[in-house]
Amino acid sequence: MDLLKSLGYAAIAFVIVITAWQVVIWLGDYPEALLPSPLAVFWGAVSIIQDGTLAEHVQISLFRFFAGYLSAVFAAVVLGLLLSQTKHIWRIVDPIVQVLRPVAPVAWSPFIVLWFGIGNMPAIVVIFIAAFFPVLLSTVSAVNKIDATYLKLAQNLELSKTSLLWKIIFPASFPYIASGLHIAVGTAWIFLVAGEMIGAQSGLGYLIVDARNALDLDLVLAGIFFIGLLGLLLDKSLGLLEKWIGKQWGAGTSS
Amino acid sequence: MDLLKSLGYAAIAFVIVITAWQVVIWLGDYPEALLPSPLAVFWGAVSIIQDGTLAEHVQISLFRFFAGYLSAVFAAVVLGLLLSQTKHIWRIVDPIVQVLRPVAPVAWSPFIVLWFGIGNMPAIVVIFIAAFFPVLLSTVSAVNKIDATYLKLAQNLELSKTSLLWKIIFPASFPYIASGLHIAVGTAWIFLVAGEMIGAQSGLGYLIVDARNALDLDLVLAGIFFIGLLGLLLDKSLGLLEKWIGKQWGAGTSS
Amino acid sequence: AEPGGGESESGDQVIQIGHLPITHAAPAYFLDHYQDELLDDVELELIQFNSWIELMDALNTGRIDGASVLFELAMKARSQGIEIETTALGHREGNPIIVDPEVDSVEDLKGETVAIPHTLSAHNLLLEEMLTGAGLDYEDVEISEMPPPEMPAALSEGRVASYVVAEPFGALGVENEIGKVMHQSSEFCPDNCLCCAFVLREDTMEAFPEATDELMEGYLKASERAGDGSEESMQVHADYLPVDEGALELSLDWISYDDLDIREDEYAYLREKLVEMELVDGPPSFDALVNRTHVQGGDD
Amino acid sequence: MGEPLVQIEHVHKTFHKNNENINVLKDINLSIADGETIAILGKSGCGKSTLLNLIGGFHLPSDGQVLFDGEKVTGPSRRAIMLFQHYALLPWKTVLANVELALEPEQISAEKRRERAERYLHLVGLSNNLQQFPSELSGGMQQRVAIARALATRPEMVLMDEPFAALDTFTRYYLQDELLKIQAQESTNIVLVTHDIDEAVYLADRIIVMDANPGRIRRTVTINLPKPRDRSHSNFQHYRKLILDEFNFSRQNDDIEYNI
Amino acid sequence: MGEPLVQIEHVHKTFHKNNENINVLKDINLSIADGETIAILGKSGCGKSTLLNLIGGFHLPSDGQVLFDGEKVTGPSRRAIMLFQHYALLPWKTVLANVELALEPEQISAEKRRERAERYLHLVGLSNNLQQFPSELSGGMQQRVAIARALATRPEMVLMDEPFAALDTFTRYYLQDELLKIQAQESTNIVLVTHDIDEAVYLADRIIVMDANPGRIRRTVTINLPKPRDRSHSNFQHYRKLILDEFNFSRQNDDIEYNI
Ligand SMILES: Nc1ncnc2c1ncn2[C@@H]1O[C@H](COP(=O)(O)OP(=O)(O)OP(=O)(O)O)[C@@H](O)[C@H]1O
Ligand SMILES: Nc1ncnc2c1ncn2[C@@H]1O[C@H](COP(=O)(O)OP(=O)(O)OP(=O)(O)O)[C@@H](O)[C@H]1O
Ligand SMILES: [Mg+2]
Ligand SMILES: [Mg+2]
Repeated sequence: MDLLKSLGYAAIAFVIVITAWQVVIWLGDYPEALLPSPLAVFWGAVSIIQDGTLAEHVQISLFRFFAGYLSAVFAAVVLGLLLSQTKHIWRIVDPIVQVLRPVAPVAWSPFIVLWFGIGNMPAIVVIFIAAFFPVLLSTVSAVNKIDATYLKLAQNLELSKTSLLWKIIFPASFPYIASGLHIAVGTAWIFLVAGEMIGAQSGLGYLIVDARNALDLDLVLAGIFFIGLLGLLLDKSLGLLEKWIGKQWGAGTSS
Repeated sequence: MDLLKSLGYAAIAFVIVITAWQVVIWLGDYPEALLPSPLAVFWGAVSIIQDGTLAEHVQISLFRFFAGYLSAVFAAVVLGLLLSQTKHIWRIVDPIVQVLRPVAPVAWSPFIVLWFGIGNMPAIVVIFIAAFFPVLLSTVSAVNKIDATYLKLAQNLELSKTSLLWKIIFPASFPYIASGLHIAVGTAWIFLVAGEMIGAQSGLGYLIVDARNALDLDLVLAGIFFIGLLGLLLDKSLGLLEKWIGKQWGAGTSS
Repeated sequence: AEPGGGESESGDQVIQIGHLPITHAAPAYFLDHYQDELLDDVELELIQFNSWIELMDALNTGRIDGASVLFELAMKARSQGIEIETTALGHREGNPIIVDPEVDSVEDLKGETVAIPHTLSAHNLLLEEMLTGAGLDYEDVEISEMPPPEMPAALSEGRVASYVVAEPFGALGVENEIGKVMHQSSEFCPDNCLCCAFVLREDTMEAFPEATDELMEGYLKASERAGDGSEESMQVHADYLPVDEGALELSLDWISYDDLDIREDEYAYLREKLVEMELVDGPPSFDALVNRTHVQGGDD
Repeated sequence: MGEPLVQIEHVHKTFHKNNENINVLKDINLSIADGETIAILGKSGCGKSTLLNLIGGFHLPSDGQVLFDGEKVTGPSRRAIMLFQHYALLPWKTVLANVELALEPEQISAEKRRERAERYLHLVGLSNNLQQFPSELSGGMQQRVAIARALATRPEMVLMDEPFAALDTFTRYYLQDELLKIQAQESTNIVLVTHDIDEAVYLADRIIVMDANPGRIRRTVTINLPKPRDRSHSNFQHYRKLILDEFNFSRQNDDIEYNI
Repeated sequence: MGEPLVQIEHVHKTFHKNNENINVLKDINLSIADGETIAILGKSGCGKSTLLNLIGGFHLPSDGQVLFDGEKVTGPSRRAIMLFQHYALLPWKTVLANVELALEPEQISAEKRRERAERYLHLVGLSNNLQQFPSELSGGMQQRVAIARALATRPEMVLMDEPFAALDTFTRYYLQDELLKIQAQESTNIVLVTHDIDEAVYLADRIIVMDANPGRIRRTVTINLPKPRDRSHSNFQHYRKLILDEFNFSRQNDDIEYNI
């Protein structure tokens, strides 16, 4: 019932957007070539769905996304856990991370090509870079946020270092890490598309660039719509996962 | 003294990175044209500092950044506060935001040109889009996180709607909003550079693309370094601002 | 959008012309350089873009009054209802096919990636001619679209095995020993491979007919200076395209600015080709797009 | 004691949660006279806070009605001010500004407002802390600010939901004494929710002992002792034992349940 | 009572904070015999927790020494288990797994571990909640799990820092009774920090009353009453009054300070 309600609101939103869009076209007197009408975009969307172009590009984009994102998450969480255990090393790594993080992943492309060649790898590496730093930082900050009593408890019980890391620190910080993953999924997706717009020959970003090159703005808008929709789905799935983990691991407890 | 210590660690980090880099060059036997040496990059950096190129591009990038970021923050916070007051409207706006958010700002460029012309505006609009959605969402979620007792208190005291909004809801949610602003500053900076790499004739992103097209990879790396450094400075400044506001407005109180 | 860039401080009509940093736009550069001499009541403002598509966005939305642009792109835009006309060519020839030094024949390109500036370009048509001429299929190579300035870098990084593009990027690749010339455009479509055109928006032309006439007159005069090969001409080229002397000379060897008229048979060939390659559904007729009054008026 | 200030008649309260109806309060009848201090005592979850919220108008009854000064309660109002357990001070405003904010809806000049705020802060002994922020004060001092804020609006009634539960025993004792002194001066009606037997006996004229599942009034104990009371006097102990017995805490039963 | 289990000799504790030295404890001397239950009572901030942490080895003294069973304390150990105010249960583990984790460092088989964990959970009456998660339990039940976990390691001493402060009065009373029963069975030494006078009198053999700024022992009160005690008995009231007087809470002084 809640879902139905949400869908209802989404439907209202949809109608409002379409109407506003059409009104803008009428009032602004924009030619179809500059601002396609909702109907044109709809037929554009239908055409790329029917001829399979969309499915193909979506598949490629999602493959790149998961390959880059999952490997980044794995590397960043493990590294984050280990680094946060040794304060000195982290204080050395931190400034490096801080300077690398604000650099747009695409800025590295000449070097990505040098080491990773062409094809899918550059896009995957771009996603990797986009996801790696936020997850690393959120892992380290999650570990630092752990309630000190857990650590005191472990000391008191004389737990071994490995038990401490895998049975206390990792699960205790996981809810925060998960919320870091959630944030990173959005950024990574945006960068995938941006990355595909620059260098790739396939994927949703390329679909947009290609349509734009052919001056088919209706397909550009259709592409944007599907990018938004897929991004939303990715985000919601991770949100659900996060909630589920939160429940599983007793978030909202008084301790 | 704490700062000194941090600088010390940063210096160690710096030395390690430079060494590792040089070792990679020696071991991998990469030609200077593909992977410039630290020294080459250093001289590249010196050259763009001395001839004023860097200062010019930095100035332009920062101008675009602040114009886009500040207007996005202003618009998103005000809109977020108002929208979060009327649940129904927010539930209609939310799905629109959710679909628009995962779209890379650069994907909109054909339409940005249509409405905002050429020159600085497109880059500013890209930043605006990059910063707007995260700040809007964090504002709305900040308002929803407000301790319900504040609202009960306002009801009890029969405060007016405007007092409630500006004297209770806004300040109560500000610490969370500020942390949203902090996150957005990083993303916005990354997108500025990515945006300038695609469409601009100036700015740090352009500096990189231009150097890359001229096969001056030493300048590319120098550019990356300055982008990272500036991003770090922006982030730290906002971090300090956030802390200061937190202190000012009594975060860490028991209430 | 309002046509024209408004009036300059001195009361002259400002006309904004978009271009890419390529030798093919040289007449526009020369007009800009000599505008005190060649233009009276018009002020030319050049606006440089990085890629064709950004330029087209600005042209289509009326942010600029005209541009030196790929002929095929102009056709597509016209077919979509954008009201522009081509008033002259930008140049003739000057489109080499640059390949990696390892590549010796067209057959070697099979399975490799080739960069072109745009599918709607002479370079794409050229590539197709070359491939089919060598008994290959167009699908036998990977086509990669990228902004011209990016191509030498892409070739040196091994992202592409070959590129076909406007000058001076071909010459740049040769000068820097990144690649070599395999063929020249003249080998495939002698004298009728229309490449770059000078286009103007119809709203500008209608609003400022005198200014348009003056601009075009100046443009044609400027094109003569661009191609005269004098020391001074070389210097102007070098001012607008800061590439080293060798590359520039090489470029200018390949290119000519003599005859900028657009002839019907050349145009028809282009139309056929675009339809055949399924690049444009209904290309505009010759009369709808091409405006020869200025070129021919100059001849009269 | 005059005519009842608050009259609770056959009040039921049901909450809906996860498609379930939780019967929280069942047939509550209670009238509170003007000038009376009432303590509501009961175990966690028995509905004490719900009852207090009903009086304050923060919840509305599912059945029955609550009358305040003869009028049906339909929402919160300045006539009955709630004192929250965690004080609900605005951390971004100074002590003085916190109290002034409460006076904003009254149409008085800024000076009058400040004057009144200062007067009540003086009453709770915080004259020297006007410009401090809540975070710079101890828990006890914060609750005093909240008391000053509540009183400054000159409400007919102050509703207190475990006002001292977050404080340590010693601070709590001091504040209880404070509260009695101030009440003697301002003669405000107080309804106090607590699970501290001593607190109830020390402060209240009448103690409402509640039972849980569903919440209902088990017994009403009137404390006939003059105030201020002596915590270690035998009369005090008498009432204390009476209530302890009500909850079976004087060592006689050993069958302690295991479902706390 | 045999030879002292814990011996605190001339212990001082100073914290450094913002370039300031805070003198928290000054010249503490205390010995705790085997079998004795000690309550440390004092106002907030007087250094009770610090003292408990020194005994447990979580802090080290700035001067003087703490001996445990004759050996100098240099860090936390399984011989003295701390019971935290907010229980410190791991929310991602079941009740049983929480207790089992505590037994991990002992070199015993998995079955033995489970057996022992179940035994102690039975002792605190949670046999039916083995597979539940802490979040599914009430506060009182959570603290029982923590008690079971502490006892399952068979420590020589349990250190409790306001173990029942977060619970309501009624739950607290129940758990105090529980604790006494278990202690009688397991004969564990307990050091208890509290600011609840009743709790101290109800549970302790000896009460250490502390003063603040700097924290020091003001007085030691030995409670000579058999356990279990009756909260409303006059003997109990005698000790209660004695301590209330120590803190000046029996109505005789009216000069209440304003700096709580
Ligand atoms: N808004 C609500 N929605 C659903 N159930 C509620 C709501 N408010 C309270 N309850 C339920 O009503 C019952 C009584 O709650 P109430 O807060 O009145 O108890 P209380 O006596 O104040 O307890 P405590 O001493 O813990 O504060 C509880 O079981 C609680 O879960
Ligand atoms: N790690 C620390 N660094 C600096 N100061 C500390 C530290 N721990 C405690 N203090 C200070 O020492 C004093 C005593 O603290 P402690 O926690 O022992 O008091 P307490 O008696 O347990 O108080 P409470 O009843 O509030 O828990 C306080 O003033 C506190 O601010
Ligand atoms: Mg309550
Ligand atoms: Mg303490």
